[in-house]
Amino acid sequence: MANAIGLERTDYKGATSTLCPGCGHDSISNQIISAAYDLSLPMTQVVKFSGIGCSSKTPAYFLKGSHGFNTVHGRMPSVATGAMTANTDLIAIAVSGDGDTGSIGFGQFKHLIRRNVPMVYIIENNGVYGLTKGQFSATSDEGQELKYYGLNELPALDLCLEAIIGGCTFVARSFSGDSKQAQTLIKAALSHRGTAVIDIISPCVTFNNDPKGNKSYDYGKKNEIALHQIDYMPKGYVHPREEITADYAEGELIEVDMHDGSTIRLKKVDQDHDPRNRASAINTLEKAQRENLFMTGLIYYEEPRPTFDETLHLVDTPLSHLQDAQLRPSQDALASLMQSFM
Amino acid sequence: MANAIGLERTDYKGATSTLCPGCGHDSISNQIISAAYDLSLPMTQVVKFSGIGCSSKTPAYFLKGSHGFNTVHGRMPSVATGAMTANTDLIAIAVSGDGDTGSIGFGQFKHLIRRNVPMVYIIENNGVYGLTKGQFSATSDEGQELKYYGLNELPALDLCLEAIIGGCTFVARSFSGDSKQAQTLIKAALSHRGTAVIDIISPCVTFNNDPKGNKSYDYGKKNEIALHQIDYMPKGYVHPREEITADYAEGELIEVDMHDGSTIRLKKVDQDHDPRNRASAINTLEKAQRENLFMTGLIYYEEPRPTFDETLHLVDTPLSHLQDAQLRPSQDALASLMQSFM
Amino acid sequence: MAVNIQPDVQTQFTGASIVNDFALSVATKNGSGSQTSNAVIIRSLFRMGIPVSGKNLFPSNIKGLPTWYTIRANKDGYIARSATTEVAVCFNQDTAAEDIANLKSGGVVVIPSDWKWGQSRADVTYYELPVKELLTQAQIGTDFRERIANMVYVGAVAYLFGLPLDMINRALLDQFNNKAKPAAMNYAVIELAYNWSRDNLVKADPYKFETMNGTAGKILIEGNEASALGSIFGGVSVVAWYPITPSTSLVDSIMENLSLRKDPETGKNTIAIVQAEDELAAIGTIIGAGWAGARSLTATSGPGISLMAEFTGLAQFAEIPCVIWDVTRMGPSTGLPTRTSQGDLLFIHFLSHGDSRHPVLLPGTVKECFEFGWRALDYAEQLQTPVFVMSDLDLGMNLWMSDPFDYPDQPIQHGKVLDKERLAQFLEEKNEWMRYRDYDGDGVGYRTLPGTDHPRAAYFTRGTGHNEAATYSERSDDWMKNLERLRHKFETMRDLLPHPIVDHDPSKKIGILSFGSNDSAIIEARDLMAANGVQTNYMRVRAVPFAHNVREFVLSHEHVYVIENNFDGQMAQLLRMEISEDTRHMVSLACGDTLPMSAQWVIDQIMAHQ
Amino acid sequence: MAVNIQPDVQTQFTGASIVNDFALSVATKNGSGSQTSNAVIIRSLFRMGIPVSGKNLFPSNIKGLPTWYTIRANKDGYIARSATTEVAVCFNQDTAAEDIANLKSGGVVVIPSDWKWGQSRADVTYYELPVKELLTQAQIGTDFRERIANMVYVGAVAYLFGLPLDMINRALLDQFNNKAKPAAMNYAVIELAYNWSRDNLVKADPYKFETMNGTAGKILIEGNEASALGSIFGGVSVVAWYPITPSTSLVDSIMENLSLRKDPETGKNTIAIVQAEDELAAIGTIIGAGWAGARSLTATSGPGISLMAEFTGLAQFAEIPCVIWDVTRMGPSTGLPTRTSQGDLLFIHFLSHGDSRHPVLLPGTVKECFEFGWRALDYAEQLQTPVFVMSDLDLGMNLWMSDPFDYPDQPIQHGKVLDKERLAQFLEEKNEWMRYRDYDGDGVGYRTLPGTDHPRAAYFTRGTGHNEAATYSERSDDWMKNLERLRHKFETMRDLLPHPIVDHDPSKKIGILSFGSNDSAIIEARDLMAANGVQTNYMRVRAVPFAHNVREFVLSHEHVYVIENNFDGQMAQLLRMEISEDTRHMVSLACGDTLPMSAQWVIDQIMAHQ
Ligand SMILES: Cc1ncc(C[n+]2csc(CCOP(=O)(O)OP(=O)(O)O)c2C)c(N)n1
Ligand SMILES: Cc1ncc(C[n+]2csc(CCOP(=O)(O)OP(=O)(O)O)c2C)c(N)n1
Ligand code: SF4
Ligand code: SF4
Ligand SMILES: [Mg+2]
Ligand SMILES: [Mg+2]
Repeated sequence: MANAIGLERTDYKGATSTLCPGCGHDSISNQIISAAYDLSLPMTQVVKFSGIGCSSKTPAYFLKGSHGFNTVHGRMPSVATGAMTANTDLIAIAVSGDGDTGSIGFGQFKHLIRRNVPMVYIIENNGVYGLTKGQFSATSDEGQELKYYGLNELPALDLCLEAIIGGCTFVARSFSGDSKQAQTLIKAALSHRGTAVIDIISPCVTFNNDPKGNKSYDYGKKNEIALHQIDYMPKGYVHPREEITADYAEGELIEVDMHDGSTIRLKKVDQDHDPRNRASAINTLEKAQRENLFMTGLIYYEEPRPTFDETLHLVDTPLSHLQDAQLRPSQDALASLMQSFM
Repeated sequence: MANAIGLERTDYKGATSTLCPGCGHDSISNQIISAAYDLSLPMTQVVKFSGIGCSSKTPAYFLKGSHGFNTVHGRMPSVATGAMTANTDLIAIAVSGDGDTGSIGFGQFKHLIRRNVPMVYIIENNGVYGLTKGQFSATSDEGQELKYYGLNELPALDLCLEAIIGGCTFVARSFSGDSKQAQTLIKAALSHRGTAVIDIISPCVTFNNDPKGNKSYDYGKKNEIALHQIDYMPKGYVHPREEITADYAEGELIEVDMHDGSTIRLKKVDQDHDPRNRASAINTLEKAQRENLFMTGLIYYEEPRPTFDETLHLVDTPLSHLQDAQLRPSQDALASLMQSFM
Repeated sequence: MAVNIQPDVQTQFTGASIVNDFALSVATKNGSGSQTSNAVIIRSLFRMGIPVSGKNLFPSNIKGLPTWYTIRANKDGYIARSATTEVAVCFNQDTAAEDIANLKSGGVVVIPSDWKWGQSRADVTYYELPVKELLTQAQIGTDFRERIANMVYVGAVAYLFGLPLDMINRALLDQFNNKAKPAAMNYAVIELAYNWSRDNLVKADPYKFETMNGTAGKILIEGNEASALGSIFGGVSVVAWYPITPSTSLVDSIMENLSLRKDPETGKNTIAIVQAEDELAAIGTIIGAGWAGARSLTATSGPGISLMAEFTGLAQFAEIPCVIWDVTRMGPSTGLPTRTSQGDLLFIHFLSHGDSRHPVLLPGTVKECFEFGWRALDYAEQLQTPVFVMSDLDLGMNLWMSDPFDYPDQPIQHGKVLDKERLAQFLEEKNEWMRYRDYDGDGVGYRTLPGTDHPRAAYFTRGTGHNEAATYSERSDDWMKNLERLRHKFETMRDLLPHPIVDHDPSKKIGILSFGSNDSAIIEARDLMAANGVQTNYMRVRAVPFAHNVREFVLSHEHVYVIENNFDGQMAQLLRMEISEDTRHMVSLACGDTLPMSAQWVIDQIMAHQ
Repeated sequence: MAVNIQPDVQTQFTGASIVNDFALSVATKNGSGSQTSNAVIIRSLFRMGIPVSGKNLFPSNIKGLPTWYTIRANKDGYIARSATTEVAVCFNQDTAAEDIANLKSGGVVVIPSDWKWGQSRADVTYYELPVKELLTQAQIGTDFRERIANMVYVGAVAYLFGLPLDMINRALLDQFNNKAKPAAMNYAVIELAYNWSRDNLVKADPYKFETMNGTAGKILIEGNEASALGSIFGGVSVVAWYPITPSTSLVDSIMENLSLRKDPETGKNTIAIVQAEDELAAIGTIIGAGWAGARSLTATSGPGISLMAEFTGLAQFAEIPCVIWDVTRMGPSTGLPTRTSQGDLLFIHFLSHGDSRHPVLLPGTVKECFEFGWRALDYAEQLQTPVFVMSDLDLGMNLWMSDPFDYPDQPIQHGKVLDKERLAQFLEEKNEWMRYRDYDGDGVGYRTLPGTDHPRAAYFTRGTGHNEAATYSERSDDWMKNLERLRHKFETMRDLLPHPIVDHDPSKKIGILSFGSNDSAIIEARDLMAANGVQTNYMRVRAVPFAHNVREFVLSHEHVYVIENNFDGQMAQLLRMEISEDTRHMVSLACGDTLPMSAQWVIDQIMAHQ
């Protein structure tokens, strides 16, 4: 069935995946495809970015109608920063891995967030280096064992916590096995103005899928605790909001209005969690870490602060499309300059 | 007057500083000198590390009797990691700047902390790049203006918060103008097992000392809020603790026992702050950030977790001092190996 | 040596048979577990005394993409990649058609019977195997099927070309390090396929394996493991790395062999293995370790080398020992991570800005991987500088036949380190000690280690300008003096580092100059050319900067062919840089086709210019 | 032209006076504000029509260390660093003794009267100034004293050597961009010192400034500002950088001149200036920007270049336009951040692992800094590759006299970009579009920009192996084809990039080959040698890879001297790499003494070999 701009879901696909059958990353590609299709994203306006890794290969496997850039290991954020500065009309979807983001790329990840470059930044987090065959990454859980590389005695980085502390205004966690939630979060992220980070636990079925491990598929299926039931309502979604909200007691329902007019609706499940409260977001993550709970959902949302391009005070025309007359000052300008040096 | 190992304070000095007269960094060098002298540190066992910057020049200006390594910009943590792995008997004092740590070196800083490499890591934080003449750094305050480089529209990184989130077990903030506190914190840090981070606000009198700026000397003098009055009592410090504590009401006095037998005593001033409580430490920093308060003191302390070398399960003799017999397996060992490949 | 229990094969083949001289290429899907079956075949051949080599052509992916494993058996002991394939085991439907097309005329195809592979060729022999049926017969559970399917071709190959089953069984047990159960399960399938082949296939090709005596006392090993062992016997004590193909297995095998370096009582390690967060951190760590007195190394490949540029300059200029293994892969950029190349030579020699140059060792055999493994750590401390060792994917990740490795013929060299006592003595004799003064005329100063309990042991290490006393200096004369000493140290390297291996008969007019893993292809090519009346001399360079006889070799021939496996002919460029005489007789033959070099390529190239 | 209102100086000097042909060196402490006073002197001379150049020798620190500013006045228009100093203004007690010692015999010392400077020399003239007293007289507050003390020597120098006060006053006003108050305060002191000198000093030396007509229509500017302006007129739209000496002032002056690129209505910027967190991020940012269609550049120096190695390989292999200015400083490592060198040439040309090579532009004058500033951005888009421009600290941070810059003589070149319409048309004509296919035989393909609203505009950019259609490929043939095209692109550069400036008279036997900021020293040296009967030809190379006539030039001389300001003679090495003929007649003359090159050094070196 065609979406609002007349495209089928298959139009949003990419080349066939070369990942291992069952790899969590492939599910995420599908969730991106579905989200883009549902939102009727114009592919020619979308750019895909990634670093290096199995996860970073995936942009080739979705949205074939969009330009993509598979950059270098861990330094994709800077490339995205440049591209989004050059052309502020673009919609950016970035995919990275836990090694790409948490190990080699950690500095760039944190600085991207600090700058608030507008883009969706998805971490396909399997707690391991897939493409190089199973070494520990900075998000591998302390005490975790791997067949070949043995015991990990270092603490895991919590990329969501790092994002919040770093000033990110949209921070979510999900599970590749939870299609609906992941999809909804991706849509919401695409509606956000600024850097939106989604840390998606995405099992590596080849190197880190032992049910005992926190990043395994079985573990996720068994232990995922959704912080809320989440729905995304595109701009112009019609029905009297009051009615709905009326059914819910105080705090049972949270509605977040995104700057593009869409709305995220969070229905309480059993956790009390208001993503609009920074302290509670941090405490939720700290608790999850302490008690080893796998909590997913929209963890933190903040009124968008200025995006990076806004802090640069650029003309409205994207820099990539300036006329030569705007790019080169006049002959007179040069002449009077020369005078000033005489 | 000579200390326990018969050295004068001047013995702990280094070459004469080439920094600007009045630079906060010079005060910190003096505080390090005093701390080392008071603790009777054996200089030949100490190593000094730094990156590049005015701050990073200072290791040449203290403890001339210690080996020092002025490495490259932002990547000193990895060099220190290697040295402290090679010789676990060394005592490490590292000095860095806010640019060196927060900008180019942020990834290495976070990974150093994650590994918990045993060392004192001092950030001489002036919110500016001194040596390159006054550009903004990642800790420059949002909204801050500089004569030449104008307005900074990006949020400041809070290196203490980053350290805590990253798993650091000793996190303090101080002010180069508060000698006693800084000195005491340096002593305490030297008694800690693991990475101890001290973020010392240290005004750049040449490029960032406008009283309006949060990193200026005047601002610090006027606005410093000490979280507590701090005292350091070396190992074997004698007098009946009870007596003292008796004088203080619940929570008025906190005593922290360091693994080397020394004790840190925190007397409440007017803030309620228990550095042993992670949540409260985070909240204190968040509050300081929100309300723009300049709070100093021991912000967070945690029972030491395993240091990096411990996770490597090394022999007791430092690797740097292994006998050749320990370094090279026997002729037989090779012979039987070769057999296994036939 | 086991006896050949080969049953007489019923054959309709009449012509002369080709024994122990052909290449068998197995095409499968990556991650299907064919390593095991291929290893079983190659090890069995090795045990039969047949000289073998194995070339693994695998994709940069974990599962599903095409992969080829080519086993070359050669009675004359040539172990380079063979340009032709005689036997194609087509167990990957995606590539079957092309694999068959590439087959040498008169070749053999072993393929599952239920597959389509397009046009069948009249000039090759097909053996079709009922894989599915055999697996069902063997009652293999679905989750094992894919892996064990590979055992079917092992059985068929064993029968068709004459691999004794007992050999195979032994090799299997080794593979599963003597775990009887999995070995048995696999063996059952092999035997089944073997018997089925015996009962159903009629041998119609000339290719045969026969027991011989070509591998007695030899070992079979991958270069990266040899490098790892060399480093372990060289006393490496700090290893910092960041995973990257094809260097990963070097550090892996240091871990696997860590037992060699555990304290017998405590079981604790005398090697610290640090997985860094990236290559900048990896080299920073070994620099810190080298500075503090450890013997340190890192292993990486192209992209990692690029990230190590700044730190390499620091180590060279601050004069800190450490060893960097560059197991090269095909670049530029991320390039082809699983294809071989020698493309980093120029870059690592000149790594880092501002008049930086570094010693590069160039092992050409697994034996040299071991030897340079320990020597590099000695050189680093003797020269107080980062020492690069450039291996490559072919040398590092493929199996090579070799003589066993020799135990180091000299004690560990720590170079000029002044401990407490030596420093006292030095001060006694010289009344001074300056870290960067050239006391011995070799450009290398004396260093102390942090922690040395002597009041005058301390000095300050920096990447900024300094004088002999290691104090900061911006003076032109201090700078010049220091750089002149460093240049002198560079000259010292020419004698110290491994000299070329030379076969030079003045009466021959053609010289071949090469380095690294091309050795096997060149040896083979020289023999073949000689057999055809083309006599050549051969110099294999083993280090940069060049020993003094390199120049002579180039200038003393009418024709010199510089043979290397990269795209720009980097060795030839380095040679020209150093030789100002006319070198128009020197031809750069650079392959860079992503594959290990073959003798055929060498011959074709040289003949095209003769 | 202002008239010379110089009063007649009372003099006891009898010999012939030396007019407009000497070097005046001012020694002060860093951060003492002497830039202003020195600028006032040099600008006044320039306005007097006297050809001048200023060389700033400053320490890598902010306050207190020794710094020297040498102003050379030369009636013949030679602006290279002069090897000798005739007048030493010793306003730094720490260096006074050495400054005086280094003075040319017959020279002049201007020094505060209350200083000790060790042995006084009989062969130099001393003028002592009562600095303290004069400042007290002028009632200068303590916090201004240090800065304003420098105005005392301005006044004295003005009197002693003949700088009209009105000139000085004008220059002062410029310095304080017409803020009357500070200008007046400083002028008062200058006048005071001037008058004091008139009343108390007896001129006893031959050195004089006199108004002439040597600077009419000329400008005085620093190379980095010229580069910045060139980039601005070249249409740069994204600048990403990380501060590092000596490149910082290049980006600073882009900021200072941003008004040239603000939208007249909104006042908004058409240039984004991104201060990155390090150099990896800086180059990553300009690569992303270049990929998305911006004209992007970064400016850095040695250590930054080292950190850009990996990304440079990506940009070259994925074929993304961007410009990298390397304003070189003395290395290896952190080296001497405030001393000049040309030591990055080899490294940037071969930057990144695996057969990477890049175009490098080599501006030799501030005029070329401007010209290459805009051309580099054109080349980058025309060649779809990172283009390096190698300036240096001397060229970039010192003041140079030059003809005014010419407005670009051609419209902005965007190279082969297919927007929506052009893509449609392309598909129309060719029935296909493959990103990496060589349609025009120049090795350069056609690219589309992200955001192009055409269903077939998208392609996937990667640093891994790819075929012409930009699809991932591990095939040997795809790889080879791609690298052969890239090599072809490399050859295309030889014609496209700026050709050498050549002065070649076949009758002359000696050829000088050089590049970059050495130009002024070589021009001067050639004239002097010619005057002494040594005739030379001169080729100044302006880009690597070399134009075809470079080879010819080298081979067509009996002696060729390759003159460069680094330690290893990198240009000579590059030349040898490319020229296989006998080049023993080519001598590498590499200076690398941390200072700008002087004509004297050039002459001494060449003569030593003639
Ligand atoms: C500079 C550099 N170093 C190392 C590598 C090798 N490498 C490729 S992917 C990867 C790790 C990928 O891990 P992650 O980001 O978690 O992705 P995953 O494969 O697990 O999805 C590494 C180390 C590289 N490509 N570049
Ligand atoms: C790779 C590299 N990039 C840039 C520089 C130039 N640089 C030297 S110090 C410095 C910043 C120092 O700032 P900070 O760490 O805050 O130290 P401070 O001078 O303020 O004490 C920079 C950018 C360098 N030395 N190396
Ligand atoms: S190795 Fe792991 S991460 Fe990579 S494709 Fe396979 S399952 Fe996915
Ligand atoms: S510039 Fe600033 S940081 Fe540097 S020495 Fe001067 S005052 Fe200190
Ligand atoms: Mg991963
Ligand atoms: Mg700073």
